[in-house]
Amino acid sequence: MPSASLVFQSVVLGVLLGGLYALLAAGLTLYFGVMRVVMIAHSAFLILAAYLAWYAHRETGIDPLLTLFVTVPLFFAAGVAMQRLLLTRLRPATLTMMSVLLTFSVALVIEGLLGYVFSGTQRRIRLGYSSSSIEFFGARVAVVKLIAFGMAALALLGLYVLMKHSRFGQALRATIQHREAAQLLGIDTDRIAGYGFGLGLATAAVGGTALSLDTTIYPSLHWHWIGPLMAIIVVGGLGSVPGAAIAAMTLGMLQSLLQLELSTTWAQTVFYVALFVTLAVRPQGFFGGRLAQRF
Amino acid sequence: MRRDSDTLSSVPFPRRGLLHLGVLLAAVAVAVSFPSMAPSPYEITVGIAILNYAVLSTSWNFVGGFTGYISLGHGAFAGLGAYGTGLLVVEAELPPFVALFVAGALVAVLAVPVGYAALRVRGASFVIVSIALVLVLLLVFQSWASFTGGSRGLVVPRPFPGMLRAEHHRTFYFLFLALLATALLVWWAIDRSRFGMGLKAIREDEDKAQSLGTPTYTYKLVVFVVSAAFTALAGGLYALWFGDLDPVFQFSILSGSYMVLMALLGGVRHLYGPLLGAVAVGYALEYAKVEYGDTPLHLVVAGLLLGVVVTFMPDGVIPAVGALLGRFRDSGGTSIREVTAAELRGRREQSEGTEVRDGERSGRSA
Amino acid sequence: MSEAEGAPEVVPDHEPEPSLATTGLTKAFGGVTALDSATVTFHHGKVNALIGPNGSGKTTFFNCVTGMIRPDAGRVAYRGRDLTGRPSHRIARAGIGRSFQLCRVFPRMTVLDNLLAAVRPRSLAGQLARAGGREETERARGWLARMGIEHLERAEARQLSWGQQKLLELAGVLMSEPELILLDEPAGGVNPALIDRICDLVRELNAEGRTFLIVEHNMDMVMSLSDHVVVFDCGRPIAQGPPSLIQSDERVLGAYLGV
Amino acid sequence: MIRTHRLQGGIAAATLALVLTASGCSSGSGSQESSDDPIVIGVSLPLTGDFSEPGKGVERGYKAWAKIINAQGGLLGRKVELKILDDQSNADRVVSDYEQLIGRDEVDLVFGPFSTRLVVPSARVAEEYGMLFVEPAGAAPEVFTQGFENLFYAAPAVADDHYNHLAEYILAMPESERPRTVAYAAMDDPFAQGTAYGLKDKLEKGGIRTVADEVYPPNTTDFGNIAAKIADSGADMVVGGTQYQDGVNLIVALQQLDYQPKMAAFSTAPTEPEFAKAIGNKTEGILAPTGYTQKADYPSNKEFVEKYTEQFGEAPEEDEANAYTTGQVVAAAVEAAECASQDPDCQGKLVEWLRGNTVQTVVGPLKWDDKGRPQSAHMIQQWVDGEIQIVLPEAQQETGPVYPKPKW
Repeated sequence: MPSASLVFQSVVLGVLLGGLYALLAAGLTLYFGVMRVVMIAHSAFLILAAYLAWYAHRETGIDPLLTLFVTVPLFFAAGVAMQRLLLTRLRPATLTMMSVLLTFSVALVIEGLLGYVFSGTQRRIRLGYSSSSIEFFGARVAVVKLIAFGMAALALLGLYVLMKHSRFGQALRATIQHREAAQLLGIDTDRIAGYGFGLGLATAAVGGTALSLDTTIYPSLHWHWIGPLMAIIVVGGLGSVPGAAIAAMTLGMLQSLLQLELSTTWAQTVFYVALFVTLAVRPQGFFGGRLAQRF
Repeated sequence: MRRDSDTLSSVPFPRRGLLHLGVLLAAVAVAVSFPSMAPSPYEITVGIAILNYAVLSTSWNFVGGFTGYISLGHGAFAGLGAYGTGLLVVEAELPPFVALFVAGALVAVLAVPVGYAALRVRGASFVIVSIALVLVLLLVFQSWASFTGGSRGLVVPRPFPGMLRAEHHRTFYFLFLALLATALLVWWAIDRSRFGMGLKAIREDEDKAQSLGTPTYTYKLVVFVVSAAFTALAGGLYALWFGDLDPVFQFSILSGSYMVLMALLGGVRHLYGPLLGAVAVGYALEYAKVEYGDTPLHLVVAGLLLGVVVTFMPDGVIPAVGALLGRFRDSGGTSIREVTAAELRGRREQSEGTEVRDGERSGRSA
Repeated sequence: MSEAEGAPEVVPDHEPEPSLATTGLTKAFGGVTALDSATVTFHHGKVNALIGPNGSGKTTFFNCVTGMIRPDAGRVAYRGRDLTGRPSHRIARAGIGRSFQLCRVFPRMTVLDNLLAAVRPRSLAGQLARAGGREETERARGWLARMGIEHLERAEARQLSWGQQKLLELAGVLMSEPELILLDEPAGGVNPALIDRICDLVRELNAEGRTFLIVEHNMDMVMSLSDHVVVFDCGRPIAQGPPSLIQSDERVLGAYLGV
Repeated sequence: MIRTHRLQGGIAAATLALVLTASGCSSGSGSQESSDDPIVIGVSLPLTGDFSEPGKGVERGYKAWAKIINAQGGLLGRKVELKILDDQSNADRVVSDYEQLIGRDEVDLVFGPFSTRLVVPSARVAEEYGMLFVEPAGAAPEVFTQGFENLFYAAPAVADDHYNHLAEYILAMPESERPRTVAYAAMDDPFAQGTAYGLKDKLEKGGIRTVADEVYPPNTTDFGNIAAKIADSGADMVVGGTQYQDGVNLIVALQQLDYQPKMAAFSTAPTEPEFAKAIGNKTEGILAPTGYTQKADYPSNKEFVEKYTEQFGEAPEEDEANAYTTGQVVAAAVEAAECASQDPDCQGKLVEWLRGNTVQTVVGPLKWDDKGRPQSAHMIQQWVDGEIQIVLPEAQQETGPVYPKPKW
């Protein structure tokens, strides 16, 4: 039986991990919401952002957090471009299936190019505060993990405010809810979809930078992320940002706690078990809206 | 591009059948005589690799081609077939080829609950489940080391212990060829059946098909299971041939995506599409390895190829080439016998209807 | 039932045999109630019409009774048989065929295959049998001939004009041998000549024994064609009866004109 | 309709053409022996993919060996030529590579690839074609239990035995001083696990308790939870069955939790030149086994270090040294048997000679048991005063081991 302090430590780690999952899953949810697209390349962009942070740090020694000022706008633009130039080319009838393949191929290209440019070596940013930690009610929390969590939480909060309280956010939510109806209201849904896509990709930029602070990165790492993220958006209910956030926190915590009794590998299966159970029992997801019913 | 189902609506004339038969026999003759023409066992192993790809992508095409559901996780079934066969031989001490078919059957049974979860809701969830299946099986087969051997791998004993390596390759070449022939035959049989007609209707418009009385869910599930079983047989045969299994290589997203690439490249609506795609991609992979071996650019190439196929010729090369040839023949052709006067009139009517249809389409896509 | 089966049984006007009937059918999307406890009965052997302003729940009604979406509450019955919550292929097999508002055909199948895909084999052997046997091909050609599009049988459906696609869709529905045919805006986007053609077809097919339920905005068509009209507003029936009565009903005028 | 079947014919023809070109492009390098012909040595290495980093190290080692031996006039008076293929860290490819090298390219000799996962399948190909298979990287116990008769591991010891000197040292301590509890964490990889569990077996036999035993997959990037469990166990000693980056991550995660064991041993990572910087120079007292040291005074090692440094601009590490050792072992056998070709007699003679003889290499004199296991042991190094130094065995030590280890 694990000690109470270990359990508490795991809970803290679970929350920190869940925060990052929540941010990234929010991005995936946005793509799905606006375009009905499962964006396999999301985690590849995540790793790309982490590499950019690492590279900038290695070359110039600047703090990886500063790269956000470049990567966030860059990724936003890339998202808009991807939606406008690639996804709109696909036939609406087969959009969902073909977009998976298209984004999958984007992921392969990114992975291949990262491997080509930076080689397959595992990389890690070395910061002065890498191994420092602070005490938190008896649990030790690494400073870098705390920063990563803070970034994720801030980005999620920003996203929330944007979606709830801005005109753009309203248009975005309307587009997600009911595209035809949004069009009738005079919303340029194509443009909104593009921005929604850009916003989703921007979360990958934030997430990637956060990720680079505390973990090793390598080109094929994105496969390690995409599975849990997809499971999260299904469990949360496809298209529901709050659902994704709740599912992310829950599953992140579960994974962390399961590691107490199981090996790391077994603990990771919690995402997939949750995915299969959700689809078998409640295909629309546990926290989601009606969107999920037909997808 | 017309397929066998079109013969339904046309009067067959014998010359065409003979030509078809001739081409088929020639292809079979080449395939059968290949091992004896190969200068070294290495060429046979390349042949086996391509045949293996062909069986896998043809098996994939039972789901992808008929129903239009894209599975990125068929590598999971191949891996299960391989490990199932290996474990049945090692643990249950079944004879190798009995183990192969038992493993195929077990995977088919397992595919039922997977299909149940994956096919209940449409589209996106299916893809997600297919990818998740590979990832979770990788974790399970790595973790459950006491049973699967974990990352230490599983060694599958040779089915023909005394056989020299070259002879071993030759034997398996023919076994793979036989499996490919079976898969193609079954695909062809489904393609021309009412069951196949229902599946194709699902691919075109699932709601509509169901409203006409097609039990879409059952149909999808059945063809999913058939596809999984063939994929598992290919994986199992591979295990018997190759001998060394490692979860990392058996449960790989990349191998599943190659199946998709091959089938899509060749043309999912065509019986020989995946086969052609497998030959092309298999050959290209071999070439890329020799020419650009020491960089990860093969991933970039595969990604770009997949992207181009998806964006510009989602029906694959066969229809694209067919259309090109068709245009060529139309421009120079005076003897296009199959275009009747009535059809020409139909075409005129179509062009009149174009405007309306475009309006309709944008309406539907909205 | 096939076209050879002759005239419908004579049912006295005062006591119509029920065809499709719903009780308390309710469906809400998010906060919007599309169907609000709709109780309605249609008449067997007749041409029924369902009318109402945009957004009054007609299409949702169609989708609920054909199993495309699950109602939140209420029951659906066809000739006394409960069909509530059945999947749409079961409902099709119970003898109910439908067309779609924006006409749906299988775009990349040939015209003939579009019909052959509507054949419903009953046995396992039937499923595995080769599609397009002589009998069913003949039957399909018969329907195409009746629609006047037999010359297009080898064209892909997407190559057809809008009107031809409408006819093809109807032929496909007929191929699946329904007793009751639900048509969602059969005259939508169609030229007047074709509307007449469709009206004639409906009359002929009704005379051969098929029941129709038509959602339509073209009032001339509804009034000339139907025996029984149900008017929907805000997700529930507000009036029903023969066309002559409906035309003068105040509530109907109110619903349409906002009076 | 005619069109359709023309097309199908075309497809068949195209298939035929592709298959024929695939088979027609073989060009063997010839197997007749003459003193002008170079001796062609076939190798497949993971130059891309998961094992590419060590794979490239092994490639450098092989290249250094070929350059040095050619400068000395080659083998049996013939130049040696390496034919290196990339297996993309993939078992399918590695097998197909050796099929190609042996079958199509008809190389005279083969060297082994990198990583246990790739060694076993490729050794089987060589075995079945009757080729001698000396390999630089398959140290895990599984490699030697497959019944291979032509396989030899060109390094001092198999993975299980890497910590032998450390185990002896610990068990020789007085009971009151030695660590009482140990936490193990090993990557799910036959080599990495082999090192940790080899030590575990020996310590458990000596009565030292295991209080944590974690296995993590190779793709693990977040070690927070594993570190938490180890720290919570309060073990006196931590042993990591690690490769490079996971070792760094694990150590950083342990440091984040301020876990201070009395002894800490990790395989591979601490011997890498980047290590100290990677963990922020908090290296004090970390132990690691190594099979090679640049400072070893075996005659061939001085030449190797010097010429390698000249060729590549930096000193060789363990992977490079093991590859070089492979070359030395094969060369010794070839010189003794006076032949180098695929001829079964020749390969048989090579194998037989290695069975009964000792070879002088850059990692010391090597001889093998009947399964191909080398019979020497690894040295133990420790970070002392900001430098990694050999502490065990005593005969080779540069400084005495530090115990208990200072805080990190």
